[in-house]
Amino acid sequence: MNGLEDLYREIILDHYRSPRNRGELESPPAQRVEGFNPLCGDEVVVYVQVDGDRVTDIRIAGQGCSISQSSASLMSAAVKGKTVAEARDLIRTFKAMMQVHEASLEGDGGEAEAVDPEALGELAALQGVVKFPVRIKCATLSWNTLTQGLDEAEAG
Amino acid sequence: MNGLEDLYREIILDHYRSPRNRGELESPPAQRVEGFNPLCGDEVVVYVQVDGDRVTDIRIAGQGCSISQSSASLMSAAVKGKTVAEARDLIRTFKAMMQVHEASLEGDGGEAEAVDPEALGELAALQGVVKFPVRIKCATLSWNTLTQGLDEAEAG
Amino acid sequence: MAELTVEETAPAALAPLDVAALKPDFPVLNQEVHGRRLVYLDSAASSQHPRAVLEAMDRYYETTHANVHRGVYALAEEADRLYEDARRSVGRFIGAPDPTTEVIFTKNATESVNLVAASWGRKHLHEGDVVLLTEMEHHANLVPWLMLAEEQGVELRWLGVGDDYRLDLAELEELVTGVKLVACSAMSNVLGTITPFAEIAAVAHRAGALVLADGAQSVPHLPTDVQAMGCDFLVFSGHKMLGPTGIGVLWARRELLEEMPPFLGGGGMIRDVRRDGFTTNELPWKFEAGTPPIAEAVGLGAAVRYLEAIGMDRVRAHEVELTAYAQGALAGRFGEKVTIFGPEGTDGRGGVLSLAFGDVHPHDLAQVLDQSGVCVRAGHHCAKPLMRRLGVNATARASLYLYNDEEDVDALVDALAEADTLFG
Amino acid sequence: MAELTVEETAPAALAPLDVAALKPDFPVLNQEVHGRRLVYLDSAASSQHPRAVLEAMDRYYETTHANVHRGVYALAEEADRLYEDARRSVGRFIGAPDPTTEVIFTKNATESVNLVAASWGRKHLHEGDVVLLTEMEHHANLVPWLMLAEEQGVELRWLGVGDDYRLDLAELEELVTGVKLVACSAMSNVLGTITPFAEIAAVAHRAGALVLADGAQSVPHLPTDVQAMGCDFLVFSGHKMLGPTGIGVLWARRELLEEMPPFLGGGGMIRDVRRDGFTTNELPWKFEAGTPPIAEAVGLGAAVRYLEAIGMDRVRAHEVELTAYAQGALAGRFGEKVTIFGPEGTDGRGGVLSLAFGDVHPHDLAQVLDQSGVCVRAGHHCAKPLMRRLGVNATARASLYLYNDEEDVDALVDALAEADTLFG
Ligand SMILES: Cc1ncc(COP(=O)(O)O)c(C=O)c1O
Ligand SMILES: Cc1ncc(COP(=O)(O)O)c(C=O)c1O
Repeated sequence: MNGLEDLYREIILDHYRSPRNRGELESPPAQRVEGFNPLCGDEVVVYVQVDGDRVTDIRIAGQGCSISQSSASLMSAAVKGKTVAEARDLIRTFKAMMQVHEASLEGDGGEAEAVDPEALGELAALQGVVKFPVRIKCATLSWNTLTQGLDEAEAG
Repeated sequence: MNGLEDLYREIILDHYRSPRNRGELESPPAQRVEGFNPLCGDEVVVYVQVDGDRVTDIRIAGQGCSISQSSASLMSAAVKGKTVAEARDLIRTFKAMMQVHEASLEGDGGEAEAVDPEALGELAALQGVVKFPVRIKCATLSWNTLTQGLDEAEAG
Repeated sequence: MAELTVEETAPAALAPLDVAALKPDFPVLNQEVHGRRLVYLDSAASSQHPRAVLEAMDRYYETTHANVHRGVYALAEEADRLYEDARRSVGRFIGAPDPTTEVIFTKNATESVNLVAASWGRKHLHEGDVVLLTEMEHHANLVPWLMLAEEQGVELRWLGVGDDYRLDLAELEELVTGVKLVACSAMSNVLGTITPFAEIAAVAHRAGALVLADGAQSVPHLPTDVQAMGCDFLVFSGHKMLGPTGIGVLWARRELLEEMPPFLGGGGMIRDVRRDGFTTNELPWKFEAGTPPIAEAVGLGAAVRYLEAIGMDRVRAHEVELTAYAQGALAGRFGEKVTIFGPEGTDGRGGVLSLAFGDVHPHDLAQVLDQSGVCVRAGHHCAKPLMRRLGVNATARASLYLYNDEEDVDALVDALAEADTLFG
Repeated sequence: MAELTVEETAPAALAPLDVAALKPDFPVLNQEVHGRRLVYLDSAASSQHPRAVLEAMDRYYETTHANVHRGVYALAEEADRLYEDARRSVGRFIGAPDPTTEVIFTKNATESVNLVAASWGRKHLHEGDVVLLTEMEHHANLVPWLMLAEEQGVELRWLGVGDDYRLDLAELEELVTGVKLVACSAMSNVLGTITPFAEIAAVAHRAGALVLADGAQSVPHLPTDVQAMGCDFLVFSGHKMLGPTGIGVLWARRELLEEMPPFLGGGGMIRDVRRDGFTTNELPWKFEAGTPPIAEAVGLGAAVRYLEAIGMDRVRAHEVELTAYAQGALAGRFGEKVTIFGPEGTDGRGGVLSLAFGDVHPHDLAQVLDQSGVCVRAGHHCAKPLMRRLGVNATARASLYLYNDEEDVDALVDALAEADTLFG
């Protein structure tokens, strides 16, 4: 299976088969945000509960491929309980990891930030996605959706 | 001048330089019909006076290239004084001469009628036009316009 | 392929296609991806090109190119001739009674539908008028009507797809009442379903409706005769039938085209322009504003001649056989694990195989297959209302064409088995 | 041409073009017509193509072709990448600040204008709103506005052409009052006049109008920077700048594109489609319905790189020199007998020479020239209002490009002398 093991790491398949934080939250009080990849039809719904400066709960609904689903699951586990600022840092770091390729794909020539895979923990498993440019949008879908959820939570 | 002498016969250049029946007729009683070649901008205005079954007068106005102008001039000289039926015969014969190429150009595969150049008199000078497909529309412009004029005259 | 000529096809019409002899005509297929033989199973999205088509375009550019519309010099005359010849070839290919006026070159099938919606539609469809669509249309034959519905208050009605993946024709008589236009795919790009077009057209005409056939999938794969189909409008694309990108076709009955207002405005489509208005040119140029896709028309003409030399009957027969083989191989190897969204058997269906494979998401499936060199498309295939009807977000679609053979199907089946191992 | 690279051009930017070295890149020029060397002087209608462009397209078809829009397999990914790369190349070529969202591929410049008229125009222009055009516009930049005028009751105003064949800028301030859009050619395809676009844009913007630049003639022949021009919309065609037929470009400021409704509906331009409506995709895809001209974009990208390798400054300098040579040669040989409809000298004019020659009708002139292998276009050049302003039905137009040289001009002059003998 030439090259595929980089994409389909065991952690990813595990999160795909047994997604964490799957479900819904009542909204309000939680923020409910839909993300959508028009090209492949993947849909993700992120429910995020922010209390004060902290992400106290998060749930993921929707459907999609192993990459979008496991990325959402990994994300939910990683941000739950973190402060909003920490969550935003993580989003930034994760997107920087994906950006190496997105940058060259979009050709905006932006230098990719150096990313310390240590900082990402389990999320580093998604690093292999950058070798498969079309799948980057799958991996970042839930993260962009979460950003929107956090923005809306902070806006009021 | 490789090949051009077929197109620009002396008779043609003569009719171009000294067009016959140039001018206008009062309309009514004459029919006034405009012809137009949208691709090169050539315009011809045919004034045709039909009395009973006879083309008693004809005048040509408008502007265009040597082929459209000489063809109109030759036509005017040829039909003036003829009966409408004779004029229509002549139109048919002339268009048949042009059709060899128009048919293959339009690809309707219609077999060209055999044309007797003798029947055409001076008009046979225009025969060389068929070797220059784009110019056929120049040569037939005034003839199509005349047909319309005769139709309108007969219609009332 | 050099040995095939139009004349030869008639007697040998149903001799099976010699795919092995024909594959070398398609340079793109003679490649490896990820170290594996390239197996192209995405012709429903876009087909590959025989050398004859590429050579016709190169020859055009290297010996003839000039803008059309009756330039006086030899090059321009020849460009004109080639362009209009292509129109005739395409017209002949679809049985158009009057190719020189009824075949309009557009940029793709999508533009062709938009042309009909914007020109015929805006003129004839108003508040409360009804257009009948089907649940299995491609967005190309939906969005233009949705736009018109919003703009003009036109009502859209929908003919359903049954559990046999065919149109619910029983509903047709009732639904068609009061309808002005039936816009219906001749072959579904998701299900492979071939619609009984002549039957639909007859019902529609009896009810006083016109019919538009979306032939984007049917024209490349089936013998086409607009008169036998009974359609009033037919749209299709060059790039799905061995032709280049950048060209599509609208065929319509001459009387309709005559009275339709122009679509795009510009050079070539006018007779005269004044500061206060313009008059339109004759057909077909009235609908061809600006410099047309000249080289692309030449390429499409060559594609049509290539297909004619083989014979569309033979293309169809080959695809029927290969589809049956694929259906058997998939069911034999994977049983219930594989679902083919499309009619059973090969009657009234083309070589489009939309798959669900266990729990494996189509996107993952396509990715895994790609590693084996097998190209299939994953997604909604621009048919979201149909996806909702099927209850899925996406399918993995393998689609066959004349250059595919049993070996290609075997490669698909083997690659699916690998996916099974990885995700099973 | 292989020896030229982008890096090399900067220092040598104004080294003269070595046309003799470059001609062999253009196979079509290496031919005879009617036994005479082909002298192509009709690039304003459509340019010829260097091998690099044809090879880029062939390579695309022979190694990569697949439909775009994010197919998962390697071929489709590569097709996507090439297509989007072409967008970036084209954006860079015109100085677009944000090529990945602001460059829309259409089928030709004509479609680009129609897109703006139908989308931006229908939304923003209503009864009594004013569009300012000029007397020298090509039908492509007239008819769409005439159609809108008729449909929406928009008023059209006209900026005149002076006896020096330049726009009457003195009138501009007054005419522009209350205008919503100024749609103006950046270079006339009949007169060669280069309009002072930045100046016009500044006046228009001060009056609250947007500006559309018809760059069909300017982009192929002049260095282009949309920001320096100050335009809000720019349209042009691939086939006039060494690129293939079947592709055109619309560039517009992102904010404008964002709020414009879609133009054509279909696959690729949607985010979601339901039975009762649809939502649109992101830029630039929102305006690219259906399968785009993929190979054509690849070809246009190669054309742009070819031009960049030479340097547009050098292209311009070459054309200035050759235009001056032609003006001198024509006047020197024929004196009063020849009229050039266009500005004197080479300041603010390109290499388009629209001629009247004694009493010889342009159609006849072009025919006679063709016999000498010299290709010029005769007719109204899709600019009938301008023809009326000039008081002629047609002109014979010789137009120059980077592959033309003094020998070509000499051939034109000699052929005109032959015409003189025949008709004089
Ligand atoms: C000034 C100008 N505008 C627009 C066009 C239209 O270009 P196209 O025919 O490629 O759409 C042309 C080309 O003929 C032109 O010269
Ligand atoms: C059934 C059907 N209709 C229309 C289209 C649109 O074709 P194009 O994208 O070439 O305009 C397609 C192709 O995707 C199709 O499969």
